Amino acid sequence: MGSYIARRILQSLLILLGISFLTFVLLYLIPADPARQIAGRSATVQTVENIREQLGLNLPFYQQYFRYLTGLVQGDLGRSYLQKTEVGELIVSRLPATLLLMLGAIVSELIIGLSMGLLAALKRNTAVDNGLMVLSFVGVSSPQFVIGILLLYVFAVQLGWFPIGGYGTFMHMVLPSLTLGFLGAGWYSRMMRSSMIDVLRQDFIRTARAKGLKRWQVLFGHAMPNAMLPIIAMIGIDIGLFMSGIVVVESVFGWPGIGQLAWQAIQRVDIPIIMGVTLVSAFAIVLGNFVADLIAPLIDPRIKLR
Amino acid sequence: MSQSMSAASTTAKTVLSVRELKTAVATPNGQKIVVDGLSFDLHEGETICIAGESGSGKSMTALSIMGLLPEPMARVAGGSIHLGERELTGLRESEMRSVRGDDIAMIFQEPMTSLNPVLTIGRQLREAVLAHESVSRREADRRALDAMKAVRLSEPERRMTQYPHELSGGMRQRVMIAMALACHPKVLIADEPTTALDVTIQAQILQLMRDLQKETGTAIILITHDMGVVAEMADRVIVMQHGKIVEDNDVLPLFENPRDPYTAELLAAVPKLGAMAGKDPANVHAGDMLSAKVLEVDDLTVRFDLKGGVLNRVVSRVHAVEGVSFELARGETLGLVGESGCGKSTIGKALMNLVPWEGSIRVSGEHVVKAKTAAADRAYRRNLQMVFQDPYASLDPRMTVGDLVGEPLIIHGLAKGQELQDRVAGLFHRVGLTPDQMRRHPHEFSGGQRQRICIARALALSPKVIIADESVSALDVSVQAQVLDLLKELQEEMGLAYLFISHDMAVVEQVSHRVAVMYIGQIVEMGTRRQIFENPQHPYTRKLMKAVPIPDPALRRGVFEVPSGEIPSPIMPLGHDVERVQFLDLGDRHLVAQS
Amino acid sequence: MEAGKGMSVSETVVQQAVVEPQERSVLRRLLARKLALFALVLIVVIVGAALFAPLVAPFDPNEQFFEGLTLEGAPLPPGAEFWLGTDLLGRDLLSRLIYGAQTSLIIGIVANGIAVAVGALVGILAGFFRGWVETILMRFTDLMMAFPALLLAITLAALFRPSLWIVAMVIAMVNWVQMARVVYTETRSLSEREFIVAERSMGAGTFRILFKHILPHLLSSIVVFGTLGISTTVLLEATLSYLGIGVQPPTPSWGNIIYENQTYFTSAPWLVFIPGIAIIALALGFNLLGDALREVLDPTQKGRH
Amino acid sequence: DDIKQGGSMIVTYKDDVSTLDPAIGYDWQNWSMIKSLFDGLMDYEPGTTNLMKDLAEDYTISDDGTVFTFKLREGVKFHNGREMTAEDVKYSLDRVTNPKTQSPGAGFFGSIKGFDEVAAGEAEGLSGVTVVDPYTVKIELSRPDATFLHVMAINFSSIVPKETVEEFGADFGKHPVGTGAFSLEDWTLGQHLIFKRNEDYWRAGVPKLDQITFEVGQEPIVALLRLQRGEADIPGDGIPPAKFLEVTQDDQYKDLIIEGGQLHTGYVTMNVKMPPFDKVEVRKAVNMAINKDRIIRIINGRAVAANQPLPPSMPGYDNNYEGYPFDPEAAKALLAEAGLPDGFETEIYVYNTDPNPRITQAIQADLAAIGIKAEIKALAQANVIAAGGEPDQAPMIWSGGMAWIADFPDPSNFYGPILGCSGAVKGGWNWSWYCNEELDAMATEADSITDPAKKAEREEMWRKIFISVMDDAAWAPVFHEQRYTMRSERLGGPDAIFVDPVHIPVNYDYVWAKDVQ
Ligand SMILES: Nc1ncnc2c1ncn2[C@@H]1O[C@H](COP(=O)(O)OP(=O)(O)OP(=O)(O)O)[C@@H](O)[C@H]1O
Ligand SMILES: Nc1ncnc2c1ncn2[C@@H]1O[C@H](COP(=O)(O)OP(=O)(O)OP(=O)(O)O)[C@@H](O)[C@H]1O
Ligand SMILES: [Mg+2]
Ligand SMILES: [Mg+2]
Repeated sequence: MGSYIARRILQSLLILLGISFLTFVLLYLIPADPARQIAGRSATVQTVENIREQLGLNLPFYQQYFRYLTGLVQGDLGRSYLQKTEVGELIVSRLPATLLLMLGAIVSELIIGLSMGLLAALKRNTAVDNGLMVLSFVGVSSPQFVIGILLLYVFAVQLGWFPIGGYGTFMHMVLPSLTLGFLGAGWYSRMMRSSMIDVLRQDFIRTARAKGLKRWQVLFGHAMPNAMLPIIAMIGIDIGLFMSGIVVVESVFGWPGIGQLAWQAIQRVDIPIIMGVTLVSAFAIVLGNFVADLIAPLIDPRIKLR
Repeated sequence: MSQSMSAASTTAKTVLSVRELKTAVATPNGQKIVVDGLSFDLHEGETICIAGESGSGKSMTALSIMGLLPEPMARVAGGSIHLGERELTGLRESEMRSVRGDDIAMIFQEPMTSLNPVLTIGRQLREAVLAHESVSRREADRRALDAMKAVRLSEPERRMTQYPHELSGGMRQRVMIAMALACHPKVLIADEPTTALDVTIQAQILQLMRDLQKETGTAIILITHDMGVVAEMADRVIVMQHGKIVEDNDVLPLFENPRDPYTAELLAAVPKLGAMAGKDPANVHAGDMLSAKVLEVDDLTVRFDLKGGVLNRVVSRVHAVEGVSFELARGETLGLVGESGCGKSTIGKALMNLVPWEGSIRVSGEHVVKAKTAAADRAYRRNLQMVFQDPYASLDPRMTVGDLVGEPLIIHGLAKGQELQDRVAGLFHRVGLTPDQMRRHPHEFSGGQRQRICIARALALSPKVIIADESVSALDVSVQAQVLDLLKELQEEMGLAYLFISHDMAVVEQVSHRVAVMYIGQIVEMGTRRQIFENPQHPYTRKLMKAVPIPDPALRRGVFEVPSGEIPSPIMPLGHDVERVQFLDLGDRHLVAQS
Repeated sequence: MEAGKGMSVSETVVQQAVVEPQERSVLRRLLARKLALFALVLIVVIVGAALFAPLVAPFDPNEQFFEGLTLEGAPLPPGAEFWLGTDLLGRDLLSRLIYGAQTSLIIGIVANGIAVAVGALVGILAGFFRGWVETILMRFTDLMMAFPALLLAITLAALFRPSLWIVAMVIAMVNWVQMARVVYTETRSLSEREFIVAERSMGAGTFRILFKHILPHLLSSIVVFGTLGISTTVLLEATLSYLGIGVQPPTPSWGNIIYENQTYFTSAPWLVFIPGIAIIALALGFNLLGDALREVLDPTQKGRH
Repeated sequence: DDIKQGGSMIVTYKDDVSTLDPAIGYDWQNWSMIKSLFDGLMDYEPGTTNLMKDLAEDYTISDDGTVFTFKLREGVKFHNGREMTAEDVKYSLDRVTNPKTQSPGAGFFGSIKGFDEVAAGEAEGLSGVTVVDPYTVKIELSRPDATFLHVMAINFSSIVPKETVEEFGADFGKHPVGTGAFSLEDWTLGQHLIFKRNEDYWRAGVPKLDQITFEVGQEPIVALLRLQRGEADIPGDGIPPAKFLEVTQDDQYKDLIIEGGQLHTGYVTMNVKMPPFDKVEVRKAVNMAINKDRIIRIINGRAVAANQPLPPSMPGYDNNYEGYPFDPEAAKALLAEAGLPDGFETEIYVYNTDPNPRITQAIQADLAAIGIKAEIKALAQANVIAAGGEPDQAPMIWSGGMAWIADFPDPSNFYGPILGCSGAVKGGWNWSWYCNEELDAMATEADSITDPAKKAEREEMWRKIFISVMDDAAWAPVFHEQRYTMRSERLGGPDAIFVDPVHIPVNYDYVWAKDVQ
């Protein structure tokens, strides 16, 4: 167990290193000159040169990367070119909002997806099942910004049940979480359905019934924990999927998370921020998978971490 | 059918009465009756065995009684099931629930999958108690523990906190029995409770069931296709075929004098341990010029590395095969027996060069080098072919069987075009299939036919040796007999040598010229069939032999000499070595490991 | 001669009799499913519209009609002249949707096709060969998995200046990962299967095992994943367009139609929701079809007996 | 009615506020905020482009226009309580020109003596700026500069307290301390900023509000919806195009919508170094091909057609100049004359946020009508700017979203970087790469006219310069955008301050709340 964790951490670090390198290369190649961006439109050539030198942009690529890594090891993500703020500080200030949104999304997609899937599995091959599965397909197939805009329009603008965008209270969280969770709910309901159908076919369910257990005991005591297994692994992967959706959802709902930060940074080619956000999201993805792997044995004692 | 009642059952009262039971399943081609007009009575303290070949409706009968038929495909279509005074068919699910576990309990075939893998043993047992009795949790735990003790599990307290996968198959089946008995049911239905287990474990479980029945007086319906088990356990026997009862009789008369031809056929097909006693197996090719050794294995060793640690380095090894040596002559069958995990399959795989091995293997006198090139690799495979345990699993389900059988010829570049077709057709003929079946897919064949296809494929290259790894274990007794006959026929005709791997002592006795007994990676006894079966010397061989149920109720053993304990593990930490056995020749090449 | 002829005829008859019911049954079983039929109709309509766009579309998709805008410059709602209304430049929305189907389908088929091919190749090689091939390929896959896909897409799009083909490549680059994962795990378990072991024991070469025995078994996963991927990629293009880095104007794609008009969802809702419905319909069509295909192609559904 | 002191308002923005350091802040969000937190020596009268004295109580200019002597107001206190002195003025100017500060505005101070040494890192301070006494600063220029007083009014010349700057170092922008009407109370990154009234503000009766909250990260459309529901007071990014017709046509909002001009021109640059735009006929043809009226209609009439670089309210604008007419036929003829009767293929770069790609598509259609097939490259702002700064990358650029809005109301500000030779360098902002030495000389000459009496003469020179630019058709000017904004009913104040041409977008100091008890 201990050595497993150590090995995984080592692997994760290597992955993060790889990602930092890839991102750095990509950003290095991007046709936009940060020094000029900082210097502004009235700057003289001299000023631009000065800035280039101060930021080390005149160094060869590998030296720049090394500089970045050295900072990174010391926990320094650098300073935003245009926002003039420590990237770490910027990310930290926005991370809670994003995490909150993710949490909301995971909760909403699990609640919606699992209950839909369960119902569909129990009502297999009926109209209810078909209806639910079509609905889940709509979830999987809908562009997030269309859903976001639709929810915003109907529930916030027209009905006024929720605030129009913003951040702060529980009510602010509902619509963005639902938007982000909608896609996942589609996936989960389908996974839950097939996994549940699979589990309900297993011998041990028959055993449980043969014991004379009540229907709900069989369902929630025996079937559910087993059906959840593939889903736990999925939650880990989800974090990666959210990262994409978050840029869109945050901008639709004015949610102050790192998605917006990333988007603004990309628009202005604010390299330190892009680097930072990429690393943080990669870290979140790696961590998410890691945690999912660690949780799995708690739910399924057969899984051994080696 | 006449009801001939045993002395015990005439006096005892009837606990379960089934009349004209009809069970139907929905298939794509419409409704199919799988249990057809079944009637029988079960008395207190009685054991009824339901026997019959696969698919005859045994399990469906049990599930009908339990009300656990797979919905919505199957349903009870007629008849009645009385539990005491109570009619069970047509009961609502909630009422049926109170019957299950409480009045009738059931044990299923697969101990591996019948327990919920994510819940502790204790919880699953406790649930069984709590489902029917309103006792405190602590009381339920106590009762669960009692049941665990009753089935004689070692360290019952600790077992309660363990998960199913931490227990061996035999232990799991004991847990299943404990669970079934926890509520003292009137009727216990056991659907093939030992098929998945090793012989020694099977013996333990059967003995346990007998003991428990003696203590509690529970009536038992035991479903099995193993006539040995029937002979060992039954008071009365019901033989089923195509959903119908073909014979219902007390066990002794049934075995002695089967009235129905099907029963007779079934009994005849059953390989009986000891049936060959006194007969010397004849190797038709023993005198051949080429009777020289076709396969010589010397000091074969196979170890698997297990990795771990931060850097994922090798931390321990599975010593699957340790210094095994044997040889095989033309036209000879060497039976290889031993319990699950002892390394039988691994030997087969090493011979086929599918796992890394050490030692020396010679085929027709030629050394098999651990071939580096694909061509060299192919060359020696021509003399050595393998037939696997599960014929369905070893055939690519997406290819036609004709293509499958022809494949070795293509791979080795031996035939193509019309010649290929002809040769495949010939092979089909040889194994008793018709060439027009060549275009069908594996799933369109029965188990026996599939195994014939596998044999045809193995024959395609005209090998000298065929390794048959549990090749008949997945088949029904009658089908099994056919396939064994085919193998024998081919051997006599073509002088094939077989390495016949099986855990079934009776089958091995039937087919082998010589026998090797394996125990955790090493051969502990080897000799001719008669030497091994009539004069077993090694304690492990004897233990194996004793555990085999004899399909003759007249020879029923009062008490099994129950072997106890678990088989040691072949996994060793790095640096540790397995102690090699030393052989003692008792004469005439009867080798026995010294202990 | 005569007899020989007769033989071959009867042989072909036999062959047909054996082969046909199977092939027909896949299609028939597909058509027997109401949802699959519905999906096929959706796809046929969309693909048809895309293929015959010049014939089907009432107008040139890029023509900015003078009468397509009110005097204040507001777009026209659906009406007699412009059936689905006009966009903010006075172009006919229906015609743009029809031409946009071409773009969206090219993305869905080319980008997704490449992603599927690359993913399948990586997965199959890593799953079969193990050792260092596996290590390199799968660690790289892990890396790509942890790379926030959208960020990668955005960066690449910025790097290469968006155009239809670049967008397609970018999408392919971020989308092969899941495919690789799925194929990898499946290949791994397949190569442990007894029939593959049997093939190896017969001396079958790597190439033969990979392409004759493993690939056919992966086909149903690949098909299903491929069809699911169509919707994913169309959505990704839409998202890239939403972020302004998708297919370049004035080439219409369903994604960029929504993107151009997204803020007008209160004043001109048809400009957002009609293309949105189109995307959902396309994705839904392919998803339903893929799902049905999975069930139809799955051999376990046919049963052993 | 009587204006009461107190109350608060909420202003929304889409993008984050990057920094409030006056030496660095140079974007839409922080420009007006910095103006309320800091003061400079000079300023403009609220709602106008008329210069007025701010922290300078008075100033004198030497006859040759090279020495400016400012007399400072006494008793002005920084938010930290310390009194502002002449030392602070010198420190602030030294700091903004020091390359280490990385100020994008450093170039504005190029006429101060010693600037070159400082820029090259050879000197620590500007030799031209001297502290005469605690309330007097003397600034010597190396050449006469007519725009110098404007320079003293832009944000970059704001006076900062040395001790606070040194305390926070690079983070001064997060902890700004100035002498302005408001001080920063709270800043939650990515969410909001709160400004609080400066009790000690030297100008009597200013500001009116007790507090301003700036909420960031809000889509303009969402911001307007919130304003309509009374949850916000000013949409900092203006009325989004999507809602424009809806609110302007609604009587309910008639009084709340304010229109104002701004010093803005939207134009298409044509890279004169890239064929075929090296031919003046081609550039003229482009000018004549664009249907400006239709483009204005597309943006709901929120602009007036442009025919020259300068916006109408800028001194030097030529009211009599007719520009190139919309005449596709004549345009085609010009192309034929240039040897391109069948047109040609080219690219037009554009910033990828609405409405710019739309406008570009309209231009694209117009160009197509005369045979020019222009492919649109819609990119992130930074990428477009980078492409424009290369001599051979972007044949055409639509300037929208990045377009020139004057830093101060003087024609010179519309020339140097974007049309002069100094801007036509790698990384420069002269995306036409148009370089006319003659005009450059003329510009220099015009800027050295500091005598207020010769103002008309100077304007005339500028007029000539810009018309000459049009004769060479280096740009195709398209429109001058009008600004429309909206305020909530609660807010009061002269309309002009809500569309203040200098305090862009709003002059917060003079807004008041009607609902104060
Ligand atoms: N779920 C099902 N759907 C359709 N047919 C079924 C189903 N389960 C069993 N059958 C059919 O019912 C018949 C009886 O099956 P059953 O399981 O009772 O046989 P069995 O005697 O227990 O055989 P085995 O020894 O293999 O366990 C078989 O023909 C089988 O194919
Ligand atoms: N690839 C492998 N890696 C690690 N251990 C293995 C591997 N293959 C087999 N083993 C182990 O080697 C031992 C021998 O296995 P083998 O399959 O030869 O047993 P067997 O006698 O054929 O048993 P069964 O009767 O159950 O088929 C077992 O303990 C098994 O767990
Ligand atoms: Mg059965
Ligand atoms: Mg085996």
